[in-house]
Amino acid sequence: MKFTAEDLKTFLKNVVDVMEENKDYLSELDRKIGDGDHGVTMSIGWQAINEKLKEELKTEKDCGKICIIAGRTFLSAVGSSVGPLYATGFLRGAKVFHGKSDLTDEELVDFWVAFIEGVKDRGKAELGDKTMVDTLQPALESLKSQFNQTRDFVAAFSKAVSAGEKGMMSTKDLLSKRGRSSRLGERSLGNQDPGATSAFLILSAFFTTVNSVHTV
Amino acid sequence: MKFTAEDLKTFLKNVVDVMEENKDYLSELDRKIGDGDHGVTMSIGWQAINEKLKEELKTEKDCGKICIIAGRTFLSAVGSSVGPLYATGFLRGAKVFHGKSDLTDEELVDFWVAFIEGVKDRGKAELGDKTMVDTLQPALESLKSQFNQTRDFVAAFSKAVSAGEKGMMSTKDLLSKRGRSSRLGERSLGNQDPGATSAFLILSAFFTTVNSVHTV
Amino acid sequence: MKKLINNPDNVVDEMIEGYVKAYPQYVKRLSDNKRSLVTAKETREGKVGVLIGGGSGHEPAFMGYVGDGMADGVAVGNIFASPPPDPILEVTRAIDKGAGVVYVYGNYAGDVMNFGMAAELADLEYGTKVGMVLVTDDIASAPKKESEKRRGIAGEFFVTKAAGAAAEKGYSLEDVVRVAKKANHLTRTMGVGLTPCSLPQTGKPSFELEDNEMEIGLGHHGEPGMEKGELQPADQVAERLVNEILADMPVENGEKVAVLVNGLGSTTRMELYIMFRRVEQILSEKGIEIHRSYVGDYSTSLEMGGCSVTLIKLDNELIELVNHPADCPMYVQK
Amino acid sequence: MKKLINNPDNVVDEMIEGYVKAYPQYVKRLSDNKRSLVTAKETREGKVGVLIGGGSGHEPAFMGYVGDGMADGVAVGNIFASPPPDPILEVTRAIDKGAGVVYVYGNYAGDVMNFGMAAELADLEYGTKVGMVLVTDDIASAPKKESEKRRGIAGEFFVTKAAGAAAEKGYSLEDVVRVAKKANHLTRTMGVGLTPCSLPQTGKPSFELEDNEMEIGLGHHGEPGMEKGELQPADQVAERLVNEILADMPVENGEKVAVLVNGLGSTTRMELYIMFRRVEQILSEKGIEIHRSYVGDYSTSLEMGGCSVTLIKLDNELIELVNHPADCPMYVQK
Ligand SMILES: Nc1ncnc2c1ncn2[C@@H]1O[C@H](COP(=O)(O)OP(=O)(O)O)[C@@H](O)[C@H]1O
Ligand SMILES: Nc1ncnc2c1ncn2[C@@H]1O[C@H](COP(=O)(O)OP(=O)(O)O)[C@@H](O)[C@H]1O
Ligand SMILES: [Mg+2]
Ligand SMILES: [Mg+2]
Ligand SMILES: [Mg+2]
Ligand SMILES: [Mg+2]
Repeated sequence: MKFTAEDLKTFLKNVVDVMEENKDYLSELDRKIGDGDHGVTMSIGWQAINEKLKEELKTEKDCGKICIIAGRTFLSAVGSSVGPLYATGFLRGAKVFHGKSDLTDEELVDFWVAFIEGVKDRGKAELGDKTMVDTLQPALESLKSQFNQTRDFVAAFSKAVSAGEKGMMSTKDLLSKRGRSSRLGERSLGNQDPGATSAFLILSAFFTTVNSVHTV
Repeated sequence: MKFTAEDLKTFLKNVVDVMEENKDYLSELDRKIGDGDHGVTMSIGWQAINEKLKEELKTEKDCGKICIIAGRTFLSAVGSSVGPLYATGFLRGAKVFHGKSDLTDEELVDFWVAFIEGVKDRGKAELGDKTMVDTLQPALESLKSQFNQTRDFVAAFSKAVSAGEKGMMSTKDLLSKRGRSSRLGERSLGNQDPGATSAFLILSAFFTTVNSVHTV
Repeated sequence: MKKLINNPDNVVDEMIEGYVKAYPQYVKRLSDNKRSLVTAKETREGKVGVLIGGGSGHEPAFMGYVGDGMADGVAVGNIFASPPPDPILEVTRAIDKGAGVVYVYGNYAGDVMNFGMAAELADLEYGTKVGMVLVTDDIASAPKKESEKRRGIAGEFFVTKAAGAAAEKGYSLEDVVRVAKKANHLTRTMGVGLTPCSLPQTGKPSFELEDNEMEIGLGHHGEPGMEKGELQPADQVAERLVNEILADMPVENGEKVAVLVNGLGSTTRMELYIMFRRVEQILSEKGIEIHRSYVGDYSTSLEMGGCSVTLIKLDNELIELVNHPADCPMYVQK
Repeated sequence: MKKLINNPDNVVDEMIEGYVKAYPQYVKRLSDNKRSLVTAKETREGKVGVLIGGGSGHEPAFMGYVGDGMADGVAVGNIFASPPPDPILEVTRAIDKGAGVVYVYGNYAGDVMNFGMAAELADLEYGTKVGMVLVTDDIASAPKKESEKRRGIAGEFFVTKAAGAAAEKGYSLEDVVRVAKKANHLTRTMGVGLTPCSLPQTGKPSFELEDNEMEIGLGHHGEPGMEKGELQPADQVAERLVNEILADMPVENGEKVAVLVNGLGSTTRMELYIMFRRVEQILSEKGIEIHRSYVGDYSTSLEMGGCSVTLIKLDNELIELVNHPADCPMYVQK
């Protein structure tokens, strides 16, 4: 599969759209166990990236630079918890893409490894803490092992998205240990984690992008 | 008719009860055109008088003193607009009753003349300003003319109460000129004045008292 | 209506008790009347006393403004009800240092009667000279040609400030009255209400509004206002209020004002700053200089939602008084 | 949800704009970042800088506490969201007078990450020494044995006061950090919520409560609390809060505390004084001396209804710092 800088920008634009569509849903999840702003925060951050896509990034061909600008823009626009988390993901991923305008399947896998390790590094959350890591970690493991076995990126990423979805669903049954919701104790049970949900949306948006590239 | 200090206290107790019963109604009227506290204020003031009736006034025979204590107690308990108004009524009326423990029909008429003139003096409201004066003034005129013609106090007071009631009803169609409601202009139309209503309740309570004394 | 209270009948007394315990360095109760509060510091012989007061429910007004450079004492009434003459008289006696006492209070039927009776009694019983300053800043409460009928709302803060600063500077009774009346004469306020308050004893909302409505020019006690209108963006609300004020009291290019954007109870400071932002824009477009600004809850109506805008036009004498420091529990200015 | 705002997306920037225009004698914006505010006065060379900040929606916190004796600068985030590293870094650079900068902020995942990143960058890019003080006063947010996980709420006021006073007195970076950490260590807060707030952008209430319910130990951002309970009279609520605090941090007969009864937004001062009344009774029954009291809106959650009680146990060093004067737009102490 050939994945270009244009495809990377299409992925970012897909996330912009999916966050806008899910703004209320994400805020609603956060309202139940947090401070109710997750959808608003994601929307602010991704709209800021969207502005960059329309101007500064319009002609940018360096996938590393695209990720750096995406990460920094998101961080500056939102702060919050997810600012440093997703920004660190993009900035770590940027290193993999440095100077490249066409990406191989291996590089795409390395990107997601760096992205997800970055999130974990920044937030220090463990699997089962009821955070976005519960989506990202299983997705990462599935992606790595499937790709190693099959070398088919699209198929492997499809499995990764499913693993992430399962992880996201699992947060419903978890006691929160990190972030605002951790004070809730038992009362956090039954509610899906907003960050796990936005992380899943990002993974799916990537899969949608890859899939359309692939089938073209 | 013989009206004693005990009857005067019965009258005060009757007002205590009627204000308690009408607390919400009076506040509701005030809520429409004022600050919503008239029933609360009347209740606070008359409950304070009730305390005096149970203690200090229990054995008091001087009708003048009874009125002074009622007036001062009411004023100290409530302040507000009606504090000075009703208190001045009682204090002026007290002069008529000074040193007396049995009251003649003439003295009762003079009491109400002094009471109502006192309210008017204090508040400087005119007939038609949409205040308690719209109840009290017609009642006073009717009381004076009927009593002069017939010398029958009970019948004259009965007429006075009806005249007061008509006056109270008339406040619905008046533009407010005094007190809090005067800023409302046209919006005060259609609403009955709370003070005109409490004044009517006081007059009726007096009539109830007189009537039961009379028929005994 | 959810309130953090005990028995609704005791809210005023319990509030005063808590208040006095919280600020013993500032205020104390007089033994004669538990609703009579005076400054905890000994005031100077020969200083004119400044007395404020009115119904409760407007906190931090009025009792929050007892202290250096503001009032020497306060008489506290029931909620939205003038205090009776007794506590006013007790405070008068306590703060009279031989130079007389000035009463600063809002122009409401109840206050006029009760403060009037207290002043008469102070003169009759103790020979105390009392000066009376009625605050009439609410332009929505009567048209300009009947401005003496207007009610007093948030602008009372500036009138108290002028009187308190002047008294501390050693002005005579006549001069304290003069500057306070001048401050009142140059002060205009108008407000909007978004959500009603409710009296603890009735639990009923003071007025009713639809979700998309606001009450324009409402009173300080939940009295209904001039008109109901559709809820507007903050900028338009600010424009409406400032323009009505400037139509009533023209301020020329180059003249100076102090501004008070006052929250009525439950409106956030975020909203007040957003309102102030537009007020400042309008004034600076007109070349009017803002000498000093006050944004916050200075005089509330329980938990009412909404705000008012007050402008006071300043001459040199008033500038000096506005600049004068103050040290009260609810308002400190260096 | 009725708010006096314009476009919900612009509330934070418009608020800051209004705030800065209202208090030009106190604060100014840095040109590099419109959410970076610093004191308008030139601070002394060699003075340790104190930096505060966090999400907005807590006004008058945090930006109201920039001024003499408190913070030198503030970074303002979106509503209930930590500011990103940029504005923190800009403020750091502006207030570093060669003696380093102390960050005082609440213990939230977002703040920890953003302030942490800013501190790293300040060190890396400019060689600025940064001291970090995490506020963890909310006893309802984690049990005592995990007290390092607790969140920061209203008690941050006292921690900022200690840091700000110490810095102004000329303490070194290490000593400012030491006293601020000590203040945090000796500060406990717990709150109750009666009515929710709503974010301007969603318009949805932050939690749901029945008419007879309250949320006990709720967070500072409308996060649900420890438990829902039946709404109690003020005295019982005060007892619950004070007793939980004293169980967590015993205070002996004869020891001194400062008290903060903080309104969360729409709760009237009347209610806060009534709450304080009972708090004072409990403490004085136990022989605990109240050195100084603060009652009012010090750190809100938009228009949330409810309040919190904070106690800070005072040793001689902290007494001196609490007594130290302060001069900020939203808090002045002589
Ligand atoms: N330390 C952490 N590591 C990973 N994810 C975290 C961490 N802390 C919080 N999160 C994620 O952030 C989400 C909340 O994001 P958001 O609502 O935008 O921020 P905030 O909590 O600051 O309001 C949570 O649902 C959780 O998934
Ligand atoms: N100047 C006045 N003269 C006579 N009655 C008055 C005057 N001002 C007000 N009132 C009466 O007082 C009533 C309001 O009483 P209340 O609600 O107890 O006082 P407040 O207006 O101070 O809240 C009005 O309905 C009116 O009848
Ligand atoms: Mg959140
Ligand atoms: Mg009334
Ligand atoms: Mg009233
Ligand atoms: Mg947040």
